[in-house]
Amino acid sequence: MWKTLRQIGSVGVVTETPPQLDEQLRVREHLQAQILGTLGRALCIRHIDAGSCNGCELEIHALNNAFYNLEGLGIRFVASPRHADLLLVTGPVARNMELALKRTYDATPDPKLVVAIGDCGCTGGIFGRSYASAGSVANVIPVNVAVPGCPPHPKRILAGILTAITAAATRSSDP
Amino acid sequence: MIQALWLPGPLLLTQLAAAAIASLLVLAVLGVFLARHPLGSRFVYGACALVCAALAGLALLALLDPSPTPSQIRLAVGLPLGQTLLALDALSAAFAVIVNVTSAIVSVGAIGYGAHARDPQRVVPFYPAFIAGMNLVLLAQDAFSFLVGWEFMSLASWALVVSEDRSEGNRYAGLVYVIMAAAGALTLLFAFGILAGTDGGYSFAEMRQSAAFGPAALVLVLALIGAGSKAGLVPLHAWLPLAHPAAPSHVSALMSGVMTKVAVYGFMRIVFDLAGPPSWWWSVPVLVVAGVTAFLGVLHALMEHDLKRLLAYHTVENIGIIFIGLGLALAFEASGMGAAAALALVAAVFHVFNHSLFKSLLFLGSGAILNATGERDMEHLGGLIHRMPVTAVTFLVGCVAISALPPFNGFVSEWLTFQAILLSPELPQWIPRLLVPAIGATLACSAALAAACFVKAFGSTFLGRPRSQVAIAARETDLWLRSAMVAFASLCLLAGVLPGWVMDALRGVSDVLVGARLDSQAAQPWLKVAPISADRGAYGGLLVFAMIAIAAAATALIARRVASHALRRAPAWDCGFPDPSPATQYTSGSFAQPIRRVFGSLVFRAREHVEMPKPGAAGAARLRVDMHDTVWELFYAPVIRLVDVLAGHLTKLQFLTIRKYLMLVFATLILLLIIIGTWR
Amino acid sequence: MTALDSDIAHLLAGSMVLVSFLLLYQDRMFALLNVFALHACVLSFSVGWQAYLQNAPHLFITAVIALVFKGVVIPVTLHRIVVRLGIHRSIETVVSVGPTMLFGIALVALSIVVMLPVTVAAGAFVREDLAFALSIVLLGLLMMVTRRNAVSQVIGFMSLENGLVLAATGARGMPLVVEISVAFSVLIAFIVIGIFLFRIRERFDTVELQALDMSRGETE
Amino acid sequence: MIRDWLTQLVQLAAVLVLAPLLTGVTRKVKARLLRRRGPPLLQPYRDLLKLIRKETVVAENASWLFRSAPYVIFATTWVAAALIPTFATGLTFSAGADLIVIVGLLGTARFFLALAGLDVGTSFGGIGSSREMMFASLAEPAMLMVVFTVSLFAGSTQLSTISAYMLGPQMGLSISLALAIVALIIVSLAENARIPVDNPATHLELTMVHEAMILEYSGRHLAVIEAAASLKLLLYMSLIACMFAPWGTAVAGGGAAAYSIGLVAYAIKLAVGGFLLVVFETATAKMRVFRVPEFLGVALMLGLLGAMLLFVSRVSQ
Repeated sequence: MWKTLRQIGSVGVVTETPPQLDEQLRVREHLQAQILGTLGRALCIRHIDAGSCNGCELEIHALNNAFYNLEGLGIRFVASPRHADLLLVTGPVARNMELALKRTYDATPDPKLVVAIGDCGCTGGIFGRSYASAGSVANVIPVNVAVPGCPPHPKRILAGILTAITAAATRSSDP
Repeated sequence: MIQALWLPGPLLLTQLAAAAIASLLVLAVLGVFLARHPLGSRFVYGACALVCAALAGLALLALLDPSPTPSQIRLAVGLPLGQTLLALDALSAAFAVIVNVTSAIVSVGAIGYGAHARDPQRVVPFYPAFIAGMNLVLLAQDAFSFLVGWEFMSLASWALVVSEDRSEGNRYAGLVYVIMAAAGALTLLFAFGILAGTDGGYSFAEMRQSAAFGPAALVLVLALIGAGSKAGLVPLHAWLPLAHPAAPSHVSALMSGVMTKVAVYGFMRIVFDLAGPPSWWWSVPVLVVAGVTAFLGVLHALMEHDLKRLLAYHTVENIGIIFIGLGLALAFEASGMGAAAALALVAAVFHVFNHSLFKSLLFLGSGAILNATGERDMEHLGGLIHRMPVTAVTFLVGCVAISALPPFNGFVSEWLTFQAILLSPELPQWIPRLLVPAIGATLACSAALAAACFVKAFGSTFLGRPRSQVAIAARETDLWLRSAMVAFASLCLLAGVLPGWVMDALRGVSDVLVGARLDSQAAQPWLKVAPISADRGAYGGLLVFAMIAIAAAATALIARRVASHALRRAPAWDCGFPDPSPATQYTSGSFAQPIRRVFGSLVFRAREHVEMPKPGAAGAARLRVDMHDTVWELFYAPVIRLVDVLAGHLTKLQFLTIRKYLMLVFATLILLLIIIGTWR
Repeated sequence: MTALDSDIAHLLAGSMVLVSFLLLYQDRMFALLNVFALHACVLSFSVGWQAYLQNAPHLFITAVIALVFKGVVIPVTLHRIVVRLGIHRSIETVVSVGPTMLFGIALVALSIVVMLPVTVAAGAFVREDLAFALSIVLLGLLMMVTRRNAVSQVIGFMSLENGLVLAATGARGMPLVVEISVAFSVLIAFIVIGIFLFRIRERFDTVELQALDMSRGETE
Repeated sequence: MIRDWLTQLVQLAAVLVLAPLLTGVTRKVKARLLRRRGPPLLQPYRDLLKLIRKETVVAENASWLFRSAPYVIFATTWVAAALIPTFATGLTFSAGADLIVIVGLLGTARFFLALAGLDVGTSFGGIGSSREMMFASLAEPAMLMVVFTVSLFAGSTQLSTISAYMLGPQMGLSISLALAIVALIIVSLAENARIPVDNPATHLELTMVHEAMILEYSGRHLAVIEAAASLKLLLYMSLIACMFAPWGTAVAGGGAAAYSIGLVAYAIKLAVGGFLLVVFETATAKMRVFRVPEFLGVALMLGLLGAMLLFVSRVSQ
């Protein structure tokens, strides 16, 4: 017990600075700035695996560790879509998951956002549309931000989330 | 204010009460003829309600007026050379109020419910007789009329239990009930025999003066067995969960809510009033039996999925709580702590009143469900809150009250019992002093389990999605039953919010039985109750209820003004699974599974067996839970086997030749002569 | 009440016990009836003697009833029944006669042990009389228990009843002696008629060999 | 008299304000122990404000009980919290209610929460309610046994009398008090769904107990329930502080200085309590569901033993 406590004392806080926003990731903008403001300061995310190969999940899981420190920004993962404001959807939407994804989107109270993660989420990736896959997440539910990459770096995912919760007005300020 | 009214003298009260009992008996006889068409049974139930209400009023007047010596009336009927004495002293008046208030409201409910019973002729005549029997027991001031009333009550309720004798279960329940009732009455007979002493004075007054024939402790044991079997103390409770559900619901409301209270009255009358000053160790068996009863009763209730059997087993638990109060009173009285004994006694009688209210409410509720769905098994109910709103609200009030939760009356009597338990360090002897905290722990545990039991009961019947077609097709019950349930619910709230008044009314009882009384609660500010002293512990029922109401209203108001009003109906969230069948939700069996695994594996030797189909076979896997009813196996099964074996041998006696019979006669004669000869 | 009177009374009562033993001893039907007639006569003499001693006229009526009714009428009727119904003449016993007699003696001892301390207050004669009466009753019962055929059981019962009448006459203050004996007589009459009408012979299990042989198919 | 009413109202407001702050502190310290920067201290307030502004989604077959339960739960917890003297004793309300009433009020809150869990008819609500009631069937008696021990010690169940007694001279260090403290800590861990019993931040429905019952709630209902949960944590903290560490609480009728000292002392106690709770949480792992009854059984036995031992010591006095 004492060894860990000493280690906690010596190592100190290792959280890195959060990444900058990235407007390219934004796909759709449907909430005003004021609502995004309140959501932004206390965001609850519900992660949905719509058929991903778990590559993106590993990266998302990394967001919770001490370095990327999602919770430090006031953002936390929740168990039920009822409690959530942002749906983090990974993977191409498999036919079996299509209905489940729609029902989860329905179950989330407004105002809500959707962030698609990974190449599969953005474009359907290597699977595309087929008898087994409905392609990208946008084909099933409206997506606000799409973060490409297979799998995207945790910083990119964090940037996507932060972009989703900040209003588009600041686009002119940074390149 | 009361003095201003013309007050009927105590003698007139008793006469009116006796007249009321007589009118009930007349009603019973009338019932035989009127029961043919529904209007007749409605009339009988209505008349019952009126007579019971009158009796309740009389008893209340007798309870409140401070006349020390109750006036007796003598009837010529009775033992040869003896008379029947009837009177309304403080103890009988208190219990008469409890019995008749509940009977009146249940009868009002029965007007609607009883009308469309399958064959009313079997129920309507015995219903008034049952109430008359109970009132006779309360009014009796001598052993003969007490036992006549007792037996009359048992037989009338037996007739009601077997009124629906199509199902095998009911007949078996009737058989077990009759045997237990007869055994109980027999032990009471012996108890009165001992109390009557050598000069055979059978009136209570004589019994109080004369020295008991045998050891007074024997009277306690006999009363514990006799009254305990009727009330439902653990080893003798087996008939209660069989008989009470078998009767029609409004009758099982009376049996559970009222008849068990008459049994408690019998115990209190014999042990506290007639058996003279208790010695200290009397409280040990009472407390131990009561603790075991409370714990075992609620555990059995948790394992049930038949609503009425659940309620019946729960009556056993509440009787345990009442007897814990009585045990404490005995312990305190034996060591001369009058105020503590009065507190424990008032706690017990208060719980008697509370239990008669919410148990009758819950049984009427189960009757309403039975009428609406024809189903008693909670595994086939569910979602009735949408279809039976009034029943749901009143049933919820009953569940909260019975789980002893603050704003309602169940909590007050539990709080008083705990206050009594907290006085136990002053007990001089070692054993009760260490026994009382253990009993306190059992009481706390059974209260918590009761809350779990009634979350299960309410949850699986009223909440969730309907699990069967009958549950979908359910409709609200008729107006009479609803009004009765609303009356009970409001009484529960009233007794919970204004406990001071009830405690003041019961001071007479503790005066009669333990010779000490609590100081009046009217003086306390905010209508709160502080039995011993304000800084020792106080409970403001009205205060707590007002605070909760104001807080809830304030939160709702703020939420309405500040929060967004957007509200959307959407399918329930179950991981996006498309439209699951109602079978996926928790049933009463699965709700009790954690508690069964924690407590049941010890108490009922509960084992769960999962039978998986052989690989490749398409059969369904099955979960089978087998439990052993330990009390039945340890206590009843051996007795039944013994009786069976003896009966086997004795039947041979039926088929002897005359000569062999003569041989038996001759042998006994010789035996007796030898005894006489050698006994000098 | 001179010594001689009490001796006679004592003698009569004692002889009744002796006759009861004789009853146990008989193994032929007609002999049994005759001994019973003798038993009844001794009873009537004893009652008559008591009537004389206590100069109580009603006892004479009892003596006459005993003599006429039980001494003559019943034995003759039974005799005719036995002939008419062809009831087999030999008396089957459950226990052979030897042990029955021993047991009878034990019963007499028992009744003496019981009666004497109980009747300490009464006069010497009454105590003996009651002791004898009790032993007659017990012997009567013993006879009923150890006999298989109906008629002998009836005889046993009637001897028992004689013992009771003896007790009634012996205990001086006993009221209604007459009524008792009349009642008993009526009872006996009914039993006798019962035997006659219902021929309950087959009710009593019989070890009469001849019946067993038939069932085994070896008819003689 | 006016002073008592004032303290009571300040108490009511303070309890409501401090509760989310306490949760914020625990999250911050927990993050710091995991070597990362925790969310800002006012994060719980932001969560509540966001939830209030969000839309409320209610299941189709949810009844009026589902929608009214959050307010009942919040009201009973708030009243219970208001009854416990935090910075000053002698509150007007607490004259009308004692420790057993507080346990009863928490029982009512739990009763309605369990019913709300069952109302919608999904298996998650069922699993949450049945486990919650199983834990309660051991936690509540353990809590009552602690109440027994303490009230037998102080001779009364009124909290103000108990804390006055604890401050008084006759307060000796007794073994049964130590047992009572340990039992009370175990019970408060179970009741507030902290780590050894249930993980407040879990996402796996099968391991949830408290979270599973409120899975269906959203918007303002969820805000009220989250506030009630943090209130409950504050309630247990102030209960432990009031009973076992009553130093610094202003006695009824004291001057403004006494009240301010009381407030400061209370704040310190909350901070220390929060810190210790989080250190304990980080050090232990969550128990299997059916290990928890043994854990709570220990609390019950400790409470009972405490009461029994008290008699031994009481006799020797």
